[in-house]
Amino acid sequence: MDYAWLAPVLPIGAFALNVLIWRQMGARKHALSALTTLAAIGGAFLVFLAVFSDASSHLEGTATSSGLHLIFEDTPWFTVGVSPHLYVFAPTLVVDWLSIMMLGVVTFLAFLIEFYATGYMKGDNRYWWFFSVKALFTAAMLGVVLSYNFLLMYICWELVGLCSFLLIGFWYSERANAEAAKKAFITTRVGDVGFFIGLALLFIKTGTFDMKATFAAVESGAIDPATVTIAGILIFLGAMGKSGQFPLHVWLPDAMAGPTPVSALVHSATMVAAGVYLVGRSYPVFHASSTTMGVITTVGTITAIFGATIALTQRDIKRILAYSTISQLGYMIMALGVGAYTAGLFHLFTHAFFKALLFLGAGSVIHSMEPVLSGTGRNPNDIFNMGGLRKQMPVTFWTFLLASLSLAGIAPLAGFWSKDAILVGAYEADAWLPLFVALLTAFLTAFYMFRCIYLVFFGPAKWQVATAAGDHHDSHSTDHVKGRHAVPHESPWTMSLPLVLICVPAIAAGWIGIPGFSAGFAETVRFGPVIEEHINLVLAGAGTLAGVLGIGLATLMYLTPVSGPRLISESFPAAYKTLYNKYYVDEMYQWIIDHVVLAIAAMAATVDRKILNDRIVDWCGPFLQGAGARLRLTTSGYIYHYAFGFIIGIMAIGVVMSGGIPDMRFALW
Amino acid sequence: MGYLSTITLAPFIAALIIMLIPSQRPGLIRAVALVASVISFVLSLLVFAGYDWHRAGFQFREAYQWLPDYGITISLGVDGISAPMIILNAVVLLTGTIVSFKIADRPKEFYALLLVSVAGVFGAFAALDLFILFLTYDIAGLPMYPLIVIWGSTRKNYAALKLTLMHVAGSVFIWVGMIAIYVQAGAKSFDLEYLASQAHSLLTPGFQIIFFPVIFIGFGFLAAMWPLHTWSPDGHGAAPTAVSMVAAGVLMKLGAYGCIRVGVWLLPEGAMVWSPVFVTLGTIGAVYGGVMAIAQRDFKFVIAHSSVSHMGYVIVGISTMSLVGLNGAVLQMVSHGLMTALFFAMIGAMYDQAHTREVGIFGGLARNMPWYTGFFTIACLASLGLPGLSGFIPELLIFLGAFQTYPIVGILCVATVALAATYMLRLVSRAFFGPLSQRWASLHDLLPNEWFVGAFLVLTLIIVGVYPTPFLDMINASAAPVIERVGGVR
Amino acid sequence: MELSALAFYVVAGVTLVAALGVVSARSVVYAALLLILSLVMTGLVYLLLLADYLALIQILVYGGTVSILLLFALMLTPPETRPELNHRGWALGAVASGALFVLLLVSSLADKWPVAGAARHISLVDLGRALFSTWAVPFEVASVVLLVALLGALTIARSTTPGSKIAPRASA
Amino acid sequence: MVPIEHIMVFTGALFCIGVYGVMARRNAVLVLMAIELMLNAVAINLVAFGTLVYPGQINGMVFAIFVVTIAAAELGLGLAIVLRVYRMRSSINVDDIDLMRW
Repeated sequence: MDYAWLAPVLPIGAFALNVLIWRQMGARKHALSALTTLAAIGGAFLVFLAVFSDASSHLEGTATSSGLHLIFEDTPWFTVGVSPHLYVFAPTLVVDWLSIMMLGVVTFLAFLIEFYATGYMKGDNRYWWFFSVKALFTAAMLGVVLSYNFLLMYICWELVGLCSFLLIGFWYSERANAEAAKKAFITTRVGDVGFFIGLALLFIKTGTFDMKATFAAVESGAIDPATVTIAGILIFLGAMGKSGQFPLHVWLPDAMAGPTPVSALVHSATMVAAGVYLVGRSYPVFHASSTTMGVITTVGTITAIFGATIALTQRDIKRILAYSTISQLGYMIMALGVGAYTAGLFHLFTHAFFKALLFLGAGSVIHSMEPVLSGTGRNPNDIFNMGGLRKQMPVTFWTFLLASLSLAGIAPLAGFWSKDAILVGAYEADAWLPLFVALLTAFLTAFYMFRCIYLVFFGPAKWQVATAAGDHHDSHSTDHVKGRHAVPHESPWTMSLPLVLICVPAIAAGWIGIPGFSAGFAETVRFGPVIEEHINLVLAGAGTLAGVLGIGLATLMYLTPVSGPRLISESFPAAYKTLYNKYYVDEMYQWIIDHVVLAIAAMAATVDRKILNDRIVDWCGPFLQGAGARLRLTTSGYIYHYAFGFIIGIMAIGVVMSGGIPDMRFALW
Repeated sequence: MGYLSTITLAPFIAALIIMLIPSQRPGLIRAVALVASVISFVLSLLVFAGYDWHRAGFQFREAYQWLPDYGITISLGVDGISAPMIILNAVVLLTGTIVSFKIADRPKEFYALLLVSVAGVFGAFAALDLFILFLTYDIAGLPMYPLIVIWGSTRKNYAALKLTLMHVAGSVFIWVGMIAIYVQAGAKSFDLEYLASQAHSLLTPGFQIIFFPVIFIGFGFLAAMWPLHTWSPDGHGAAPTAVSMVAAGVLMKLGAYGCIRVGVWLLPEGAMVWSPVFVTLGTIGAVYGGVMAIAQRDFKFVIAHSSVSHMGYVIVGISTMSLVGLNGAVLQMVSHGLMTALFFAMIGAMYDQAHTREVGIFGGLARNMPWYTGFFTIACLASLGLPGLSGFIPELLIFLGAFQTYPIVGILCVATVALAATYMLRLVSRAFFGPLSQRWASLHDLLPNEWFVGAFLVLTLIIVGVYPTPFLDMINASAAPVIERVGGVR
Repeated sequence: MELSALAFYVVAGVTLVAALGVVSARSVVYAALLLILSLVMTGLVYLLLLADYLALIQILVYGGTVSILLLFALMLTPPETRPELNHRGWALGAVASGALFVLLLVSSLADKWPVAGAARHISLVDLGRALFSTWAVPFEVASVVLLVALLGALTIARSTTPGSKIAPRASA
Repeated sequence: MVPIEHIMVFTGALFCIGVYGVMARRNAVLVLMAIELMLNAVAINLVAFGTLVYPGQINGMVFAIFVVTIAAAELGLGLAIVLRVYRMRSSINVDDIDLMRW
């Protein structure tokens, strides 16, 4: 298993090759970069397979913990200090079932999404750059997954942030995209400040960033509980930033500004998963403090319901999915908070597949809507501009439907099993409020997903109206000929093939966690002793019922002639507006930035220039000039003035030299 | 002639030769300057390679009698703290020389002054004699005045006067402190090692407590320690490209180096007592520079304030009196020198074309200036402490050092990193992203010499960021004895 | 009191009175004449101090040449129509010189100066020998100084072009 | 012979009179005259010490000769300057020669 380090290194090599060599190859650089990236990520997937088979036979767990294999534990990167205060920084990697699971998810999804992107990004003049950054992105995420040293994890963590910045701002010509990229980086960075402070607190207690030593110190009580609690909450702050937990979620919907394959990767397996993964990986630190666990539960619960309610009213298909992601991440965090370790990570596992599928499906829809709506000035992402697409895009429709059912938690799809595991976990932890919120969220999730499906794939084809209107408006312009009679059509096979392939895990990924059928997940990815899971029929029924109710309500409102949506939005305008405007969190932050941060900065700048600089520093000049102006009056130009001073001085020296005043002589010598 | 004296004298002799070349032959002038900087660079690489990384104490020693009656010897040598500075200075000299090829107005005088200044910096870093250190320190600072006044832009007269006056004000403090130390230690020798050996005998604690702040404030002027930083924005803003690179890249480091070498090393007891005060000033500088940088509208002003912030980290690292922090401070000096050199080289390349440095009026430059965008973005990322680039490891160590002694300071400094992300990404996002306006469509990408400078500095940033081990090994070996004098390693 | 002492007091008294006249006379010509008197009296003091050669030089150089030079200067620069020879600050001068005199008086009389043996006459031969052996270099330097002063005086006093004339500054 | 103290008092008085003259007089030629008085006082003192305190030694007298020499040179130059100033400013009033004030 020592070769696991190849998994992140292969994509890094691909990045270097793309940027340093293929870039110089003229027009061929695009194809070469895409091929190199695909090959590298494919190679990483093969590494995963090899590690997996190795681990199945060699990685022996104990009663209280699953098996653990460390790499580079004794290879220092750099050292500081002198013995006995010698601080060694080693790039330790870990192979255990948690990292193997994530390794598989990331490489599998990244490969298929890259493949999808070869079709989706066709014709972009920075095609090569897209694939280069994607390679780096994958490498950084694999680094997060494999690292068993907080410092190494933080490094990869930051690189993930950088790559998301570059990818979200990929189409930088739009000012809004650039702003979204900046927002993503800075918001996660705010969380990272907390993360780093937490790490530093642990470091000054243990003298190392090594997770093994840190966890041992936490468990043995070598670190005082208060520090563990504070450090835990601060580290969780980092996870909140990356995983889009309330109130640091604001970057996530805006991150839709990137190309859809980026959204798919960011929202399924890589960036947002990193936060949940961090919580899973550092679980000993959190688990040691009930306060920390409470905070995690609270944040997760709020985020789950918060994201779901906002998703109800959004019009942009990608934003609906983005808020859905926020909500589902809240779900996972909540599960981890109540102590359902396996359930939370299980949901991370299954969610990655069906959410990637949803995004790729959405990308497929947008890809086909763009030529139709181009030139009409209407947003190709707006679900109210779509409709009836199931006939034009059957593959996309069926895969999207399947993924939605999985997300809604309908048996026997993947989402059902993981969602059920979370409900059971909350129930067993006696966490009634989270349990209730989880059920409510399940209901809302089913509702907004089917609202989306009905508006996109069923009903009247509003894009025809749109194009007609566009024709009418722009009858004189000639630059949208393409869109005039265009009809949405199914995406090329490079895009639809990944959709079909991801369907397999979206259906079946949950089965490895079916209690009694295959206990693989519960035995391997666990914290503490193996918990024998059993199915709770009441909870399973309630969860499914919530999903079915949500679907039913959506069907009632959007598929039948009842004009429900309009009725509701008009009866509760305030509630509708609040939800549509995402609880005004963005506006609040904007207000804080405008009126607090920038105001303080402007004030400080004024103080610096006007007071510190102009009043104090520059005052030195006039002061010396003034002093000089007064002093120069003594140069009167009269010899007798000078001579008088001269003689007095001579006399003073004479007095001193002759010892006239004994004390003065003492003072001088 | 040893390595160090050759490194120091090469630019100086080149300056003399350049003064003899007729000004009608700018090509020859550039060639001489380039040869001198290449000589210094290659030799400093040799010093770096030949240096025994794990040994404390001074290596590559040279000594020449000068004024024996006053105990002044031209004594040179480097340890793990000054060796990285030497190579940093060589890099800045080389890149500054190359990037200045386009200077058409009186290149002769420009190169002569620049080389004299850099020779002074080399001398100050290599000096093992307090008097020589002070002498070369002033030689390094004074050519800045004509360099800014003649070749500068915007408020150049004001800025040059301010920089020079604040430099000289610092020199007055240092001069007083230096003479006091010399007299107190028996008025026998200016030799730094001799003076350091007196730190626990002739240089009494009472003396150290009085004169440590004098020395520290004196060097703090050049290190842009808050509130003595006000020369930095004006000076960097007005100076021509290569001069900004030298001023921000190495002159500020010279100040911080003096704080370590003369302040902490010679006066450890004073350093212990005053540590909280200077940690506070450093923290204020770090936060203040960050806040200020958000509000700036001029590229150079943003970078200058970020320099104040980063030098605040250095002051914090020095004053924490922890080995980890001091390691970080010295490495941060290297890292910050490289990244500011890159920043100013890039800003200069832009200014030559656009004749403005207003942040807000640019946009979308990534489209027609991809290399420029890449290099500038990498500099920004290094500045905001992205792992894999040079800024991360030193900031990490400084923060850990701060957490060891002053946790509150550590928290404030870490929070400043978020500020750094804000102002740096604002620059990138403003200037390079967004729609490309017609006004800037005609801007072309980097010229070959600028490209070389950019690529070279980016390479150094990556090397220091990915493999800081040799630097940290040598810094650590030499910083440990310094810290042991101030209350032991933690 | 021996004769030479009496002579000294008389000569000293006359010298001082003449000197006072120099600094207080209402007319520049009187001042110049009193200066000549004072310089000649100084020569007599030298004589009394057994420095006969010096006395000779004093009377020749000062009493003759210098006085003539001064009178020439006075003639070449006619006094103003309303001769105000002392200016406003004369009291300051009086205070300073008075204080200085007190100091000198105190320091002269406070210490006991060692007077060794009888005064001896120094022959002109000895003086010449000393000047051209021990003091040869300063002697020659002095001649160079005189030469330079001569040339300098010539250069400075030489007539200039009319354009360089600077109008007197309006009194401040 | 008189005690050396008396000679010192005499030369001191002469010197102070010269100082007063330098400070009080407006006419540049009169200032130069006062300077001559001061030089004379110094020269007398040198000779007196040479004769009375170190009898047989010649240094005092040699010094006095040099003083006379320098005095002659100084006077020549001084008068030249006075003449030049007079020609330029039509005045030899030292109060008017104030180009260097402030």
